[in-house]
Amino acid sequence: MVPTTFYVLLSAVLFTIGVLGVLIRRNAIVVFMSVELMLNAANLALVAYARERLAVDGQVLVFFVITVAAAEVAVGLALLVAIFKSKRTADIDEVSMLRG
Amino acid sequence: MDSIQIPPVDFRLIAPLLVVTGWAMVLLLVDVFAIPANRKKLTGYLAIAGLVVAGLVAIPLWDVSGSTFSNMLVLDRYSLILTWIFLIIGALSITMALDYLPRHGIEQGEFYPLIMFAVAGMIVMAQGTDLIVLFLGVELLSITLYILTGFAYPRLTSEEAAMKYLVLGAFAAGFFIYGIALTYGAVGTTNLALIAERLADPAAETNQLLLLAGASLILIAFAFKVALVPFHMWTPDVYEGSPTPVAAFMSVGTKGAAFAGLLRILVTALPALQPFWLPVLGVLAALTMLIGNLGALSQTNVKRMLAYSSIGHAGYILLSIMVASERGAQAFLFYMLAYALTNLGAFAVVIALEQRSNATWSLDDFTGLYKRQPLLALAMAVFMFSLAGVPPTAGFMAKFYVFTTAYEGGLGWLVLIGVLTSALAVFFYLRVVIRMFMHEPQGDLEPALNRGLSTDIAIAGGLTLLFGIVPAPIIFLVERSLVAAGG
Amino acid sequence: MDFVLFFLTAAIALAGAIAMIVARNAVHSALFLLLNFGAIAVLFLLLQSPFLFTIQLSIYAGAIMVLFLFVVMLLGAEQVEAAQDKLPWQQPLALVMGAGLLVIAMITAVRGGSNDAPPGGEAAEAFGDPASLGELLFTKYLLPFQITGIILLVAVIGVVVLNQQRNQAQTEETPGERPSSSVQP
Amino acid sequence: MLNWLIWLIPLLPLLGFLLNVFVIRQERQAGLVASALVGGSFLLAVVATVMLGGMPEEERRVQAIAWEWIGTGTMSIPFGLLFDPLTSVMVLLVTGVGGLIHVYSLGYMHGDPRVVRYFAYLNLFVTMMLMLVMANNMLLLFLGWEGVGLCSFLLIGFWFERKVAAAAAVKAFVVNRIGDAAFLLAMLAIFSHFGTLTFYDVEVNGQIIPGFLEQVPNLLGQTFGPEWQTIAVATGISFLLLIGATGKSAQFPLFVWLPDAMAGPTPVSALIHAATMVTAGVYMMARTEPIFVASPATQSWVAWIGVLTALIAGTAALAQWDIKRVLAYSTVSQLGFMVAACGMGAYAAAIFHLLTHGIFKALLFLGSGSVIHGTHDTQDMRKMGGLRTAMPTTYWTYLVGAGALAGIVPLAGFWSKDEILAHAVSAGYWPQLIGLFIASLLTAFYMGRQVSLIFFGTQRDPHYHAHESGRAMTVPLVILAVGAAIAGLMNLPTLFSGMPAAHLLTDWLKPVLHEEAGKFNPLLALFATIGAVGMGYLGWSVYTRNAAKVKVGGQDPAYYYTGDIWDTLEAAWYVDTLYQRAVVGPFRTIGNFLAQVFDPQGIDGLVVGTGRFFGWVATGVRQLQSGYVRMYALVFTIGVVLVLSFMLMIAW
Repeated sequence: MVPTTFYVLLSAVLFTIGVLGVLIRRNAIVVFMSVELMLNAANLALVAYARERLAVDGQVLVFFVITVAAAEVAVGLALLVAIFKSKRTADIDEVSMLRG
Repeated sequence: MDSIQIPPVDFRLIAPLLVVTGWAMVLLLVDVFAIPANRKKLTGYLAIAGLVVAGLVAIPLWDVSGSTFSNMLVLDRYSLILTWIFLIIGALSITMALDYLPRHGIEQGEFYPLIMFAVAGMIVMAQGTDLIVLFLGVELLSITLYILTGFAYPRLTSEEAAMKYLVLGAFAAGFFIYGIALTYGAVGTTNLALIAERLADPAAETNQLLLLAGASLILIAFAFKVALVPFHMWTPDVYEGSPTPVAAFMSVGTKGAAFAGLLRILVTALPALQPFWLPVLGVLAALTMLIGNLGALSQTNVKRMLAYSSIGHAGYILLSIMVASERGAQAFLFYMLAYALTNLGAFAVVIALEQRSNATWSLDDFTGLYKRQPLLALAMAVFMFSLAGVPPTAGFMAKFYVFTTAYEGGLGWLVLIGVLTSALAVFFYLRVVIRMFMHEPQGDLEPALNRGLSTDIAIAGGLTLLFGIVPAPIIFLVERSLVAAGG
Repeated sequence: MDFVLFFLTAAIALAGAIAMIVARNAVHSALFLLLNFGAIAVLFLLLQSPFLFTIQLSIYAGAIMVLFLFVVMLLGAEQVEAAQDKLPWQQPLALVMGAGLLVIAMITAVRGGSNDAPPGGEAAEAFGDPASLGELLFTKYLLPFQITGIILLVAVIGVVVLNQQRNQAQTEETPGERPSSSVQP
Repeated sequence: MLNWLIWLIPLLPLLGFLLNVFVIRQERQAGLVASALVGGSFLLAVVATVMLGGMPEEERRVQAIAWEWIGTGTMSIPFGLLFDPLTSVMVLLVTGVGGLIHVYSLGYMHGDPRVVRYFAYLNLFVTMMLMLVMANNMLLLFLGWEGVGLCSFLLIGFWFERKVAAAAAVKAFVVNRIGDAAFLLAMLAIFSHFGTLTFYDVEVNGQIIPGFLEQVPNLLGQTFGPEWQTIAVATGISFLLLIGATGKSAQFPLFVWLPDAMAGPTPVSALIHAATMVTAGVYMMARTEPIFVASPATQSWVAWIGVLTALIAGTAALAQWDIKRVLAYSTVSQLGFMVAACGMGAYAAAIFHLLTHGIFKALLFLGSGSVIHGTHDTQDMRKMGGLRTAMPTTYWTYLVGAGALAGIVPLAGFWSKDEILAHAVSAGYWPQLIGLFIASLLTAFYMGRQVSLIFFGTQRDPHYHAHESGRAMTVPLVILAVGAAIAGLMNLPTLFSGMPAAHLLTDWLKPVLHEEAGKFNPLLALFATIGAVGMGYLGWSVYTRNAAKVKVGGQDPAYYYTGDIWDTLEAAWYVDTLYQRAVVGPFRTIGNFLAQVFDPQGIDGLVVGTGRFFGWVATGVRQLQSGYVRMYALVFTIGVVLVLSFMLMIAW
């Protein structure tokens, strides 16, 4: 069996990549994708720990995370479409009227 | 295979929550099928009625305490008082919205049930004793707020605010869930009481590093929600962009709920990690008080000023949270109530002055207000002084309460920063007062007061003064609240 | 065997993730993310979570990713980052911070985990079947389950609300607009 | 009886405030109602004082609790009033002088478009001042403390069309805020060390709330362990209180706001910035005297700050042209006398001087108001001269006030000042004595100068026709002049053995301050009299003889001899300038900054002003708030990395 650490390490790297994606990408859709990546990384860690402890709880948590992720994406994309209608761009740098 | 036995649920413990969510769902249907498009105000009134009913339902629960849903939810006086505060916040915000929405051409019946769902999320956070429940509470509140923030379409700033809030909120949620994962990995449970138990148990061999990392990420997620520096950046933009009643709701609601959850976590689950979180939160509190107040100083947009001010106040509230004791909880409750009333009142005045949809919320709108609307100006002055912490207002009492609590809790240096920054804070609150009292009115901007707003302002102003002069009953109330150490 | 499978899928997951944030074209990003999600699904299977494997594939890969692709195509937002970067120093700083975060996360993962193989045996055999998961969902986790339901309801309302308003807005002038140079015609 | 009677004292002006805000719209009504209610307060105060006097000496402390203000398990603060000898004299001063000033304002403010608001503010001020002196705990005192600051701010900026007034108002508020912050900290420290904020034991709902002042003497060597620790605690608390007092009572180095505060209406200067509010610091120190006494270190600081203030302000008063600024600096200087007296342990003498000063300084301010009024808003003394014939009542009353201030026998100021000096002699504070003596010589000189410049010679600016003020203004002047002449009677020293009615005030205050009356020092009195008369005459004669050299917009005759020193004095030793240079640093001067921030003109000035003042911090905050989500996420991540690094450090 592969030790839990390996999975967690992978999850840590994936999480960081997700964070980086949010930080450096300007395409709002890709930013959302990066957030999804972060959540998935967390899910991986949860499942790995669940396996280590032989407790199903971790897997149940993943179930909730996936649901929440779906809800967030739905609202986010709806918003994006709304903004796109008037701004004609999905560049997140373009929504920067509010400042100071 | 056996059929699944759903465990018994003590419905008394979730009665207010049940009323709010149930009512909201029914209201959604009623709104669609029974209420004509030009009478959407009715939906608002029904929503307020629902919140009131929930508040009444909660009264007999004063002497009830217990936990249900496999110890994922408790009812104690701490959560009960918070529930009331949240219901008040919800009801006052809806009152503000009643005329605001049609005036700005953004009236839709869904607004009111959404506020109720947000209140439900807040109550969940006050009652939750499991990380996953707290997470879902945060998400329920947040997702609702993303929608409400973007409610003022076609105002692009509203959409922009929603977008920013959503991106950063989802980002923070990622950290939150990763923190939960690490905590789960460290102790094998997400139940707050069990976490503390495992921590205290030498045989359990909890992984300290993992737990610390998990705790850090969870703290950060909450720091984002309550807008602690440097996780505060979304606040001014989102407040400015969102419809003003929503900003009002957010400024007090999110803070109250997130702090409620944070305090529960610190008291119930993580007292053993105090050597770690105390310095972290200490630095955050200091930064928050400084940056919040400094940021407010250079604002000419009242809405943004109030946003920065709310950041500063998060710092003061954090002082009471850091004490993480019964006293701290009491100070927090009192501060929360005082702050909620004051801030909602201030926002209500802002709404009264915001009659055009292209309002800039400029300080200029307040010029000579005393001459035009003496009562409104006086009320605003009360709110400003309460926010600044000048006696005899609720804000002063609350600050005094928090500062003494923190001082006794050994947070002397933070109290020093708190006192000095609140001295600084007078600057920008005073600026509004100067505009109102020390200038002659210019232009023809007449405040649009209506019954709902007047009621709001009268209630908020009256109570702000009353709690400053006679705070004893409220203190009596919060003194009897205890944060249950798990269920 | 386990190890080979793990490293293979891990490599695919990593490659997918990196390619996703590097790809200039949003459609490519989405596809790479899909790859990553698939790999993670396989990892779930390796971790004895067949149920989550299914969910991961059906919800994430099936629904969410399709939604992403749909929106990308609808908006024609494949490439939006052609313009000059307005915050030229933001990316390098972000990379530095990312590196810092990576180091910390890896240290935490390595020092915080055990390098022993997780427990096996009879208990492990029975672990993770969908039935026990389902039972937990309806007993211990009944409350979160309900809240999730409400969250989904709210999300649905949200999408509808945001959509509805858009339709109204087309007939309306936009009086409340701040003058902004960045609005494109 | 006394229990509810004393509640009426602050409630009457409060009623006036409410009436003026909500009901009254008409000028005359507003003034009459406001004056009548404060007058009513005064009568009640007299009754209450007489009743207090009727009690046995050791029982002269009435505490009336309205409700338990803050009641928690660990903290109980009643909303209660205290009426004891110290409070009684303060209340008499506040309502008495305050009432006269209300009446005076009827005439002075006649025709002002916002006069209703003026009287509302004035009433509110009296209410707050009464709360301050009647509070039976620190928190309530703080309420009054902030309240008077607020009213002072509103009243200084009353004529907000004048930019100077708005800026001065803000300056006063801000400088006071520094003191207030210290006061708040002192309060927290008191609470955490004594567990209470009430001054004296008081019974609320059958429970005794302990008072901290009564605990202080018992503390030495007990509660906190070693004695040095007790002293350290007392020093810490008293020092914070001292900072609070320097703000409110305009002591060095926080006195800079008071001269600017003269931009307010003159009756306000008389009431708030001479007779009452500025004495709050002295009152507070007298009230918390046990804490100060417990810390020798703070005591000597107090004394030196007082002396230094008396000297700096006394010299600055020499070189002012504005009639009110002379009086303002003189007020600062006299407050320095009081503070110095506190520092030397002569609290009763300080209160004595506070009372007499309240009367004669109010008289002088009202007199100067009368002059300003009679000369059509002239404030520059170079434009005056020869007014004694045109304004005889003003002249004579002013002369009495000036004599009292200068310390001419037998006017009030002589006795109270002498009491302080005598104490310095008997307690052996020689260096302080010398400083104060010099300051009192300066006082006589600049008063002589002022009287000469205003009333003697010939009118230098022909653009106005001077006339005497109306009855509403002259009657209060006469009453106050009588007061200034005879107020010394209340605390005459024992001039000859067996003299009746000696040191009444000290005896009256004994239950609170536990002080014995100082001994009369004939030699000192002689010196002081000679000095005062001599310097007063000198000041008068120099400027009367050189009256021809005083020109509108010109230099002072003395300038030719002193040159740069004169400039230094005129700028009050550049303390204000120093602040502007040092505090504001290279960016901008405080004055400009405030003028900009509160610039009625524009938002831009506001942003620029604050941006410069807090320099890179505020600007940095704004710039970081660039509007780009990426940026926000980056800042977020930086926070995450920092927190996690700290976490690793802990866990390692």
